[in-house]
Amino acid sequence: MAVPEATTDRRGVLVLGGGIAGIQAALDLAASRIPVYLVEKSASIGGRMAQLDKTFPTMDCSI
Amino acid sequence: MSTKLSSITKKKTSEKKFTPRIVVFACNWCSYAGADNAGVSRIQYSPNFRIIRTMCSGRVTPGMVLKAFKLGADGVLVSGCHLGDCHYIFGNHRAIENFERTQAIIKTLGLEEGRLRLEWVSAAEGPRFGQLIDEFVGEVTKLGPSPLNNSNRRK
Amino acid sequence: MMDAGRHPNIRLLTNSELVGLEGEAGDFKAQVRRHPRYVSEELCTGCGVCGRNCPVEVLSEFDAGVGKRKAVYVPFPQAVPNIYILDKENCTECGICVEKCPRDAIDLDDPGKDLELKVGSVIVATGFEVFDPTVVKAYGFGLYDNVVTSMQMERLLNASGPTQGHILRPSDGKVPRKIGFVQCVGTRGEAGLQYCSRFCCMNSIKDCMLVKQHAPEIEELKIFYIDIRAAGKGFEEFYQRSLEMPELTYIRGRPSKILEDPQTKDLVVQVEDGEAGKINDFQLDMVVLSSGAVANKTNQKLAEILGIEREETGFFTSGEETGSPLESTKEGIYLCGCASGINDISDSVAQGSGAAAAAEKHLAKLRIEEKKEEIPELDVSGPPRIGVFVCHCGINIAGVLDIDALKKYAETLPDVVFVRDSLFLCSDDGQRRLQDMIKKKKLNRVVAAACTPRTHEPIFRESCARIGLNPYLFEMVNVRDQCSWVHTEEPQEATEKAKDLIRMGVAKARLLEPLYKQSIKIDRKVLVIGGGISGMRAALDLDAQGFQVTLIEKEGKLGGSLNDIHRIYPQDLSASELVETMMQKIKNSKIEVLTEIEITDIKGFIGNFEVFTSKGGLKVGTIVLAIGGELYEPEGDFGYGKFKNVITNLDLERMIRDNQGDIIIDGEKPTTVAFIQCVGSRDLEKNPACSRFCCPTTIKQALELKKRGTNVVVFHRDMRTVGTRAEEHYRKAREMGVRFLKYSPEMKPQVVGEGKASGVELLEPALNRNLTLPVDAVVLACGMIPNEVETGRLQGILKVPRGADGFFMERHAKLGPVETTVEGVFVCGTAQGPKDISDSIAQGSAAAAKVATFICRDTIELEPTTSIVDADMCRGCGKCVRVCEFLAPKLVEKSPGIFVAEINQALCKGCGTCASWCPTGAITAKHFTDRQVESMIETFLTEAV
Amino acid sequence: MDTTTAYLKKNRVFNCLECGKCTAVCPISRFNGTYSPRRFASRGIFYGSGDIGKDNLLWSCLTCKQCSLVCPANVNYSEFMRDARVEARAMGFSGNPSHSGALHYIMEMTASPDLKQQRTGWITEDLKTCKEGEILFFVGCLPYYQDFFSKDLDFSPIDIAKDSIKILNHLGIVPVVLEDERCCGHDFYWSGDLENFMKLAELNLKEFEKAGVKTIVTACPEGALTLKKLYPEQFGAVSYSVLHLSELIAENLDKFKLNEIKSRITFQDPCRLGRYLDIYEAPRKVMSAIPGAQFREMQRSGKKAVCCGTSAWTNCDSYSKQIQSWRLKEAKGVGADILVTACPKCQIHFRCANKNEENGKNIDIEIQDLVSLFASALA
Repeated sequence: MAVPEATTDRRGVLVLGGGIAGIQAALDLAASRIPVYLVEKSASIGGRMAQLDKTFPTMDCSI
Repeated sequence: MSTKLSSITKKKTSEKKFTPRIVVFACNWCSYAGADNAGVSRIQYSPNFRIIRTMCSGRVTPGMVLKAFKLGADGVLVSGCHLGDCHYIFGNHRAIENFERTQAIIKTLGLEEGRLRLEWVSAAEGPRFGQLIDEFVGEVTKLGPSPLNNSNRRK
Repeated sequence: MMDAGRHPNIRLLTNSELVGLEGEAGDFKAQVRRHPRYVSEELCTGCGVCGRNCPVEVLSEFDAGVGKRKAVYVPFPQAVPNIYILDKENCTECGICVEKCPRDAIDLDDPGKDLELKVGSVIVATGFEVFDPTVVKAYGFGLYDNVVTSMQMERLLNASGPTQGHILRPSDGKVPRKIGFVQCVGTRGEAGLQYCSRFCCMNSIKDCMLVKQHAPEIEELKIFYIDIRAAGKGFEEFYQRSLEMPELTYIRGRPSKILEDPQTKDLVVQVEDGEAGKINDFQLDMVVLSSGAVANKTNQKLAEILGIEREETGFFTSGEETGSPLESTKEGIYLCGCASGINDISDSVAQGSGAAAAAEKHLAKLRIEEKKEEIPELDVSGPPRIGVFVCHCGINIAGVLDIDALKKYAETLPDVVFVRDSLFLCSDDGQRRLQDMIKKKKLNRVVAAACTPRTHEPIFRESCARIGLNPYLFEMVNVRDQCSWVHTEEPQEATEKAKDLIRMGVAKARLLEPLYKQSIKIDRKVLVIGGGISGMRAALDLDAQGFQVTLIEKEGKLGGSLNDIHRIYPQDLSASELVETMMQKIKNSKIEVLTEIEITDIKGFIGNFEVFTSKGGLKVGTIVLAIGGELYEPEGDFGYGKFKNVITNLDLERMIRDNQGDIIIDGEKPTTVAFIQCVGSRDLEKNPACSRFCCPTTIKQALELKKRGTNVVVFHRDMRTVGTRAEEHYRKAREMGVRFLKYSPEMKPQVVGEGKASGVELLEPALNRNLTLPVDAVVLACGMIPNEVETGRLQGILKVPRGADGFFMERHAKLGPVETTVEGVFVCGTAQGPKDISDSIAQGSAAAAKVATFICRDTIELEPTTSIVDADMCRGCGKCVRVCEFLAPKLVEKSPGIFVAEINQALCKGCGTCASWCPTGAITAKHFTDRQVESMIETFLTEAV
Repeated sequence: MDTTTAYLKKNRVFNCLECGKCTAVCPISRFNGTYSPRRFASRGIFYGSGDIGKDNLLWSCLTCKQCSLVCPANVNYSEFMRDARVEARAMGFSGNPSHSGALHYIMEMTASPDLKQQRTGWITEDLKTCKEGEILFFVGCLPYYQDFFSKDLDFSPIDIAKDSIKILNHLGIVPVVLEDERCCGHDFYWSGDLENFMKLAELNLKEFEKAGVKTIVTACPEGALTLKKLYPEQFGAVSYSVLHLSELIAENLDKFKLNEIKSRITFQDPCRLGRYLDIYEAPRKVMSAIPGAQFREMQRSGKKAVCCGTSAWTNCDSYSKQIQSWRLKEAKGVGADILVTACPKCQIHFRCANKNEENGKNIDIEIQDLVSLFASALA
């Protein structure tokens, strides 16, 4: 299932960095009907948090 | 074939050591969340119960509890939010009213009162949930199998 | 992570970089360079054939050097997008992958692409990098195999990491018995970095707990620290819990040297044990260096492209005028996460939302028109065809439960036509395979044996809905949090239990019926309760997006606790000026401000709240709770109340604010002032939490007093000046001669004197001498406690839950810091827990962003798991009306004398209590019907495993 | 001949002339147009129990026997319904249990041989009872109704048992009250669950034998019918006789000195007491013996009395409510202050129908059991 394409001509918000902060910003903007261009240097979003096994203090898994 | 085999072997072990079968009704917002919290904090407690999630402790009817006992449950625990914490405001107060009716019937039926309990566990009380389960399993184990246990259980 | 990958409004541009930006706020043009991936994003399905056949193996950056990857690779199994990438540097261009790829997705001379995007604003969330500890020669990183960084330790702990979560010594692959964690490697003055990296203390404590779980045979865990900075919501309690671990010992001292025994590769750590007061050589199998976070190296180039300023620490300058970490030095460009400084996950998430609110201002008018995507419904008629999916969740479930036994057992259950397991069911690839199997096997019921429905049911429901399977035909069985995690020592019983739970889930799934969401019109106005800094910020952000905001404040004027404060550190802004500028902005905004007003009651629900106040009523769609907290009143602690010259931080702050000249305490200018930290805080009876802002406040006040020539001594348990700038002030205070004395909770300092405090006595642990310090005044640093009256009252009215610490409880500590469990009610600032001013401001914006996600539409969709009445069965007895607190059911006179209950679907919250009170069973609690619950009871008690 | 044809023959359903008289008198059909005994009979004949088995309305029949009494072709319709239910249950169907099945589960639990009930807590010192003897007072489900309904319908069902003992003691009888009496099984019998009915019957018969019981007195007509008629049908002749308490009182009216009860009363003939046990006179004799009580007969009474609208705690719905309201209005219509019932279930159903959450009562009439009324008149 290919990633759905958002049109590139609409004016949106450019989010630099696909870590937890960038992802949260992108999700909130998208949920408020604002187009988002999420630019990430590495091959996948997830940033530092994806490298962690668990997060403190709740020990939830961090994927 | 495998289920037959394991149920037979289980029969043997249950002769020696009585492991109670307990139904726990847990409300989604507090007790079920408390059970999750126990999981997140890796609290170890007895496995001898099965949780059924309802949206509120007020949802548990006397019929459901009596059905559990009729089918041979050795113990039933209804758990909800502390009074005042209920996500639906008075759901747990209704649970008290239902509980009192069910408890009276259980007493008249001759089942030990210790087999049915109503407890409040909040979403932050993982450790308390673990303790509560261990305590209840211990108590029900002491009471031994419910008189309805073997006669009604269809194989 | 997964949601971002699938959201239609988000376009993912991975392996890409911003190369140019022109224009100004509201109308930027951004040039983005999409580096060549050599694998086509459209064709690649992430099947992994290329990776398996690639001959080249190199160190994986993701695994921070402890794991390997191929030249064509996916950084980690749950990557989003799940698309391979070819590393041209290490690729030998042997062409095997090109051949092997079933979809011909690999093109070795992919030129990459250049895009020009029209954007209204930019959010910088470039994160941090880990400090490379090779610079600190004494610790031997890079020389000794068994010295690893904390990130490498994370990868060893991670179930999908190179060692599948087993902790193995890099040198010999054996399980280490003794591990040491060295804190503040590269930070707090080490190798030129002055600041504190904020989350390494907590991370090391967490790692110790995880090591004990992953490798129970661990004998010794040592943390070498200067101050344990567990300063955040629930952090102190987490630290206290770690103190009960027998294997873990905290040693207050920064190791000078680490040596390695060349044969055994074991390590020796030389450190002065501050408490014990002697030098120790600790024999350890492995050492983890908690190397701090440093600014992203690309920040320098990025700052030039964006035209924003940077601090010399490398992080972007933020909050020059607003005091919040979100504003950069250029309009339209916002910062969040570790762009502006070091933040832990909860703060980064809050700042992410905050930055969204700030960025939204420039685009509020250009929102996308949402057309409902018509997804054809799958045919679910006919007998139940149930699919059971068992999740490994890395080792969380598979480590304890016998997955194959569960799968074999599930196959024996009636109506189950398909069973499969997955390493991470909730990941992008896990969900996609789930969807494919639903379609391929024509499943009309799905059961997932995984983690808790409370957090992951929405993900599965979304995946079902996307392919047309009604999301309410999905049932989740909790075999992780309520089984594998809590019965780890009894894997056999846990597996038996999991079989029962799966059988019960399948029994309920058999009786599930499709349910359809309704939508109702909502009021798009917002009510912000509390006019402190956080409330004002939320109101301003929402107003900037064109929403109608009402801001109410109990006191006579806005500003809240800021009115008591002189200057705000670390940005060193004047508090009164900040309040002034914000009130000015509020004046020329359309925000309706009501002061000296009390809320008497609130009725209604999301989108339709009816608010009754002492000055009339109003209708709003959403509510933001920003009522703040209160400072702990030290009744009698340390002579407070008995001695006039024993005052609190707050009293001193007011004194400093009111006169620029000498500070007069109890009638005289003090020559020596003692500060006592953690008054009432970190104390199980009084206030178990650490309030995080008292240490930085004390440092700020100490500097003010030092400027006026007063000697200052600080009695503390840990100096928790956390984050980039607060640490610099702490060092400046040290330089200006402020003395710091550590005390333990067992032996607190005693304030002595007749009529006036004249001295502070303490048995000083490090020097082991009884010290009496003559003082002229004592300042108590008190933490924050909930605003008991208001929090209690609003909890009574709105039913918003309160955490164990008495503050409003957020929906999720990490992923929902500003939401509450009550739909449409949000919380921000110190109402949700103690925090400093810049975090409160950021949370104010975060709340605004979350509110916007609701009121940017004029309808919202209702959960369909409500209760409905069958008129034929209803005796009109009215019991349901009596038991429902939300007045959803009401009796309607269908014909003269014949009453029938009807339930208002918008008011019904779906608790099902009315259904349990209905004598005839006329009321069906959808998704939790009597039959469904009873079938779970029956199957557990009658069918043995 | 398959089982369906067997029981259709046994109940003479084939003789049905489709005249519709049964539907005319049926209280359920009166309010729920979709239910018609006539159509059920013809569906039975043409399509067999497979068709009527899966129809939920099969469980709405009150088995009140009004139709059987008026049927010119002498079709035993109630028994036909019961047989159809036995087959439907075998196919896995059952009616909608009210109170989410709580009462059914209680009854089924008392069928467990190892259960040691504690059901005589209500016997106070002033009530003389014993463990063995010739005369047994069969309490029935009153203790469980007390636990379940007393708070909800604000009346005390157990008082019927207490008043019965008072009356028996007044007649010099110290009745046996069994510590481990089981549910009589009436509801299981009429709902087609013979397995549980037999289990309960055997347990009860053993208890009766152990206590050496010769005569059984009960205040519950359903209990009376089951012990008097249904047990013998299944187990052959029984060694005891059965009396409804109203019969015993009627025979010994001379032994009672009664105070005045100035109120207008009317009587709801329980289906099991009237149409099944032909006891019409005894209750009326008892009521007329109470000085000052003006007895008013309702138009539909005796053989033609209207059933109280719900049977065996199954398929209770808006139509049951309408039957109950209709009956209460009829009682009010004849000017009665008190509607006297002789069956605990009738009283429970009428009280539930009359309860209004807001202002207490829908129809301004008292509901009381015959035994309690009589006991309150004792001097």
